[in-house]
Amino acid sequence: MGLRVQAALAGRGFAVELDVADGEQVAVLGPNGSGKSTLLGILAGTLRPDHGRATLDDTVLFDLDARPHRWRPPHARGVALLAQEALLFPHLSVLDNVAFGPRVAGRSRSESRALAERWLDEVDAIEFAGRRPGQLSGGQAQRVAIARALAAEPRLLLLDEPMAALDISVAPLLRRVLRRVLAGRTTMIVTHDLMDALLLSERMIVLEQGGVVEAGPTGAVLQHPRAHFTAHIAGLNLVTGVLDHGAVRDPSGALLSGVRPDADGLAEGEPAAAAFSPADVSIHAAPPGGSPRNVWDATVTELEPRGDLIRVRADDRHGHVLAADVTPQSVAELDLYPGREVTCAVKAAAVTIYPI
Amino acid sequence: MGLRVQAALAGRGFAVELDVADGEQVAVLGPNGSGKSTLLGILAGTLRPDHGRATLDDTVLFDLDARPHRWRPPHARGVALLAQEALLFPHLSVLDNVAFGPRVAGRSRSESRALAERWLDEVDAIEFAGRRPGQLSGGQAQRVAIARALAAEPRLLLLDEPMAALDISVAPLLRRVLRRVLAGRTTMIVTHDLMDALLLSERMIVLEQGGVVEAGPTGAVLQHPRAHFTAHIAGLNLVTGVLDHGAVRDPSGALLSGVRPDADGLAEGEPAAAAFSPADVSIHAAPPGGSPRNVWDATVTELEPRGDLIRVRADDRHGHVLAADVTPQSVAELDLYPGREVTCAVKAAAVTIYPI
Amino acid sequence: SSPSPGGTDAKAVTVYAAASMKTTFTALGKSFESSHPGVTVTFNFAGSQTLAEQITQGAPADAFASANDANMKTVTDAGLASGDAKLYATNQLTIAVPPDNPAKIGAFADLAKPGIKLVVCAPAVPCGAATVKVEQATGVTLKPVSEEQAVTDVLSKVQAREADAGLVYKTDVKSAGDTVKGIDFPESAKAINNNSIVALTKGPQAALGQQFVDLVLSAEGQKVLADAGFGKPAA
Amino acid sequence: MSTTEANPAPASRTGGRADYSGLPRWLYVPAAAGALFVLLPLVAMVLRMDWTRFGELITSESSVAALELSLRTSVSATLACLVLGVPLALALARRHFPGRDLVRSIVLLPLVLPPVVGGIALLYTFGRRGLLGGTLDVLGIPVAFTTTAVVIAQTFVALPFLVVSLEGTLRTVGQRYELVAATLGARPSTVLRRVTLPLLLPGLASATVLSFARALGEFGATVTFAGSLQGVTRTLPLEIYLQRVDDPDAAIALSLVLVGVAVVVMLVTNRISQRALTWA
Amino acid sequence: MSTTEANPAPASRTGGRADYSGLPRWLYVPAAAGALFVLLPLVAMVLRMDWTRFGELITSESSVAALELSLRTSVSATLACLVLGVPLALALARRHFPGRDLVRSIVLLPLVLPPVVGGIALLYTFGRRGLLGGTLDVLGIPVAFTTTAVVIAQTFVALPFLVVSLEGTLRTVGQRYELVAATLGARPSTVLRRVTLPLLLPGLASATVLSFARALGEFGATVTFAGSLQGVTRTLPLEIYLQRVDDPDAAIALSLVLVGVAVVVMLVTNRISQRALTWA
Ligand SMILES: Nc1ncnc2c1ncn2[C@@H]1O[C@H](COP(=O)(O)OP(=O)(O)OP(=O)(O)O)[C@@H](O)[C@H]1O
Ligand SMILES: Nc1ncnc2c1ncn2[C@@H]1O[C@H](COP(=O)(O)OP(=O)(O)OP(=O)(O)O)[C@@H](O)[C@H]1O
Ligand SMILES: [Mg+2]
Ligand SMILES: [Mg+2]
Repeated sequence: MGLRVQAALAGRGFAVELDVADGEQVAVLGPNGSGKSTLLGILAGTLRPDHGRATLDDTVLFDLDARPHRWRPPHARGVALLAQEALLFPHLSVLDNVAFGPRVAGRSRSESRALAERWLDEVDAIEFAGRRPGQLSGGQAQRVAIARALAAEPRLLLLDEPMAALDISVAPLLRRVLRRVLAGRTTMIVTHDLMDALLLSERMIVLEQGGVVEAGPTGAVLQHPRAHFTAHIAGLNLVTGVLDHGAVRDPSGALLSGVRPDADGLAEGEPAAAAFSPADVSIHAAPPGGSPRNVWDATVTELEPRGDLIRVRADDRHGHVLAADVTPQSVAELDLYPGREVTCAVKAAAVTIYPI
Repeated sequence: MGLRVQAALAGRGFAVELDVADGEQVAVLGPNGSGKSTLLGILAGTLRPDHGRATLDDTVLFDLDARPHRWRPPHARGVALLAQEALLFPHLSVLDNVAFGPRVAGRSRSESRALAERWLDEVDAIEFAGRRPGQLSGGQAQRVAIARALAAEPRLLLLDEPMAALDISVAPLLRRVLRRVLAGRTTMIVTHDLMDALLLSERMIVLEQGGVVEAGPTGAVLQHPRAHFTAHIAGLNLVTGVLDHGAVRDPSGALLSGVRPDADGLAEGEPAAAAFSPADVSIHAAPPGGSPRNVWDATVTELEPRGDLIRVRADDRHGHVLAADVTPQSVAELDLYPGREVTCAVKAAAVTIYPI
Repeated sequence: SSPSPGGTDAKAVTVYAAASMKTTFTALGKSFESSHPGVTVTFNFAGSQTLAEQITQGAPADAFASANDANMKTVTDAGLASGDAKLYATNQLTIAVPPDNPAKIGAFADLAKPGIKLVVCAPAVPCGAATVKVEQATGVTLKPVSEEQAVTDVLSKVQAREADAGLVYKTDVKSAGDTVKGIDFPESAKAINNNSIVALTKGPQAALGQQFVDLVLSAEGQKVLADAGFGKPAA
Repeated sequence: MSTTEANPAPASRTGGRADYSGLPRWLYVPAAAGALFVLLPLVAMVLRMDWTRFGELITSESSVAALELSLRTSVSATLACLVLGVPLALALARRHFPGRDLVRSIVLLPLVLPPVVGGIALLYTFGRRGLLGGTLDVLGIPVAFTTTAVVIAQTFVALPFLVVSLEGTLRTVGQRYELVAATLGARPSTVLRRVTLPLLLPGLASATVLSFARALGEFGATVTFAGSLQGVTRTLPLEIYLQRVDDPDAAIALSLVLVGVAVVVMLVTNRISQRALTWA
Repeated sequence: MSTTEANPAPASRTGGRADYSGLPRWLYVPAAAGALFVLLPLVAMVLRMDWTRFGELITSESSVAALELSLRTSVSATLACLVLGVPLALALARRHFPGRDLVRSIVLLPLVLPPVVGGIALLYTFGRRGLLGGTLDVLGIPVAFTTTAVVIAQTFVALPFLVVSLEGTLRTVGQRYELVAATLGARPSTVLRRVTLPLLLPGLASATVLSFARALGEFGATVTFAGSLQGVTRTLPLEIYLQRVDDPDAAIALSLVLVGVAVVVMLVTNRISQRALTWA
């Protein structure tokens, strides 16, 4: 049961095959243009793949490999799509927006409204029931849109960056609401945000260039990323290469020492990855003495705020870009600016090595 | 010289008085609706205050206290306004967009284009000169808009959240460009972002509810904030109250111990503030033993991602909201969720006390 | 733009004439031009009512040919005419039917038969006034499906075979060629329509206007009119 | 201890612009000239009117019959325009099909065709000997010289107005809400009824008024195609034309009635569509 | 070691929607009916035409004179509409002044006024005995019954088309770019010339075509106000009206010429405005 898709759309270089179990929440991550919205459009029925087949529970959403083709139109799929913009119907009250799904499914007006009230209550938005969508703030509107999507009782709920348009101050609230209402519902959430993946999903899929490059339980994927995008999202520096005397040697020949917490059977010369957090990277004006085993000379290329810290990106001579998180005070003390030559260091104890 | 404004607009509860020195960059911060855009609109001449007076160098921008009123229309002010959206003229090429200012100022076509090329070069956008604005990405368009504003040779440059609409990945690049080209130019930058204030401005003004609540050198204001908004932006927890035996006692009676790095003449009972970073707050499932002097029981209300860390907000029984930054791993280990009862602690050594 | 229509240095005479005069006056205009070298004749053909309205509003006309007495009176009463208007042609109603006469109309009384789609002019316009007179004289009450605004509207409906019959002027049938067939009826003599013409005083070429009037009244003019089916005015 | 939350209400991001119109002052000269150019003829008409006779003139039997017929036919024609024009505008705005530009140009043609020629063309189509005339006759639907013909003529000239202005609105509104409705389970007919049409309302109102106004003023095609019989086909413009011969005052009085009806309809619609716009 | 950058190119955020039109299938029935309703009369006209005589008919001296006059006057009227209508539309769209709704309604009135009545009103205004007639006479500018009168009549009926469609476009475009231009130092006239008008271009093109088409087809006001003098005031529609009875074929041939001119103008403009729209 659940969702089973296999679809290709040549015009966008898209070819994906995946399953979602009944009641499971899956986060879909990937860089811009990797095909996340394309996947959702194909499932919702607003986009038609060249070939492929999708089933949701026992319903065939489409089967373009069969003769004749089967194509179920959007309104008959039981798939609700919630995009970045709430897109509440401006001519209907909040209550009637939420009652829209039940109404078009054939329920009576009063029954639909009762349902709508229940769902508005569920997303903490019952107080807005009588308002027009134009009178809501962005976060309120997005909550109502969630209620509207859920009230339609979709068998599959698709969320396309539901939090992207929101002020940072309302995102946590919406995340809490989603966490509560999504429990037990088959859901795919497109997101750029690690937090959504962590809090809202059980499994995670990473797309790159129209294909699935990583899939698995969210925690496991984040801890041991295989793709650079995943490492980036997880906020980790990643080096891939082969095992060489307990360290990872990458194609440029650089060697990275680390620890192997899992007593795995990784043998010399086998493919391995080394990951470490930018928070564990220290920056020095001159080479540090003492313990750190991994040290590089590099040139600062970018400074970028990350919460209250500043992420420094530095480029070593081998084309590696290293990320380090430091406090604004350190930036000032070390006089960091793009072009500054620095030394970066990370202790081997902070580097995890695992097979890929 | 420089800019000198004093203006009030009753309809928006706006009343501000401030100076900007010639060639100085000032960051304007403040919560939504605090009047930042109103201030810029009044300076650009798109909004007319009820009364007040503004001079830029030796030009009177407006003087509504004089009889008869003086009002210089937008095009005669030498004030360029760059908003969140680039708003490049869609019917002109990138080059002609940038040449617009010089052209309308009366320069010849070839002279204007030469100037435009110089400015495009300055913002690293010379390669787009022949394109239409529709063919640029958001970050590229914003850089061209900066070149266009600068090519008009404004005596005052107003930037209204120039980075807000941009992808996180292009903001650092644009920030670097701005830092370079703004040097020595009288500029006001509205921003929500600490980073912009730190990197792009020398002084900082904080507006709240239409009035100036804080003003001074950027670093000083951020280190010793007086207003809660400033503390929030600076990523600090702030308690204001009076000095009581070397600690700060707030109106609820809670006492916060800290250090006084400046040997100031602060006397018992005088107004004082205590500030500390969320990074210095630790969270425990049970009361910790050992050194921390400041310990509270509180209830987790929100979890919110801040870069790679997670900001936990917790509410103690006295209506204080405390922010603490912890790693995702800690969130998982401590099983933090909204509603969880925890103990928060901060060492006195991490708390700075100063007079306000 | 030149105030005298039709040319800049050459003289131009402007004649306002009822639309029914289009064919005949155009021919006479050619003849006038050949006998008056350097002179062009320009016509404004429209309903007499429209023309009278335009003339009293100051239109630069040199001569006015009206298809009824009332509109001529409007102009002469306004003191715009040089002398009295002269009757120069009469016109009589006839029944116009499609060439194959599908409704088998033979006489005026047939027009009142049920099921016949008859169109006539509205009583307010000259041909309609004439129709009313004939009805009164014959005691036949017509039941038209439409009372048209102009005689041309009646004719075009018969041409389009939309109507089985229409009451129009004899000259209209003649100028419409073989697209319609005319069925004369004696009762039409009860409603003779008078065409009168007069030179105008305020026109830019009043003298030439008078000469055109003279041409219309001359033997040559009368022949052209007779050939087109107009009747001779009673003396 | 507390950290102040940034206010979550999304305020207007660029502030008001009430104090900048950006129009050069000389522009008001041609603008006023344009308004006067239209206004003066109306004033001239009002000045020429003999107001003591106004009431009597507009309440004569033939005038009342014409007004009543005009309102009846114009409303019917407007309804016909809605029934034919709304789907046509939707198809032109939402479907990409070959020859769409050509179809659009053809639909606009009645704008350029002199109404009299339009009337002739309608005769050739719906007349007894016309393209469809035979069929209609067999079906026992007489068209020429009936009130139906008036409605057809008015619809023919008014339809382009509705289609043109509605297509523009449709493109502005876009298709996003319709997609949302579909994923909520609404079938296309439901989407049309519950989303597309309600969202279209303000534009639809002004498009409807434009076509109603054009139908109300229609003269040439009606007189050519439908004829002119009191109470059946003689609409107000035809009555005005006829009255002009006997009694120019009556013609002007009736014209002013026409103008009055139009102004009232436009002002009311303006109000409606502005109210509806508040949620756009 | 490296961390992959997310691709900075801002891609389309919601993906394509090529595969959803959202129109219920039954809708195509009235849409096709609407298109046919307009198309059939044109087809009927083409079918009735005696094509062997077509060339001869449209090249007769009077036809050529009428066509030439029609093009000349319609172009002039369109220019007049632009000169008066663009400022009027700008003022209506950008200034809030008391009575704006009323001004807008009045400007729309020529839409509803039967053209013949419009012609009478124009006579009352610009005729020698009219409101302005005396003044114009003294100034030595005769208006009525000259080619100028034709242009005035055409402008009167065509102006509302331009104003209505332009005002809509102006509201859609908004004022943001004008504000930017002002802060870059452009005075209002410069803003108008270098920003407002270029941005308006696509809408302006279709508005201009609408008013050109209306001017080209104008009949009633012209015949009443300007008269029907060959080469001076007898435009193509008047020529068609005169030819209609004597030689219906000639009338149809000329009508088809009119239709042809209109279709060509519309298709060309469609192309232009779509090209211009690529940067919107
Ligand atoms: N309408 C379209 N026509 C053709 N190609 C398109 C269209 N929309 C998107 N694409 C292309 O298809 C690919 C996948 O796009 P998609 O919108 O699915 O990416 P995404 O993962 O959702 O990206 P983002 O993170 O920017 O939302 C991209 O290469 C994009 O350029
Ligand atoms: N057009 C307007 N008319 C009336 N009041 C307005 C208008 N625009 C904004 N305001 C009000 O004026 C106040 C200041 O608004 P302003 O836009 O200057 O805030 P801001 O500091 O720029 O906020 P933000 O961070 O959201 O951009 C707010 O209370 C707002 O509600
Ligand atoms: Mg996407
Ligand atoms: Mg603002």
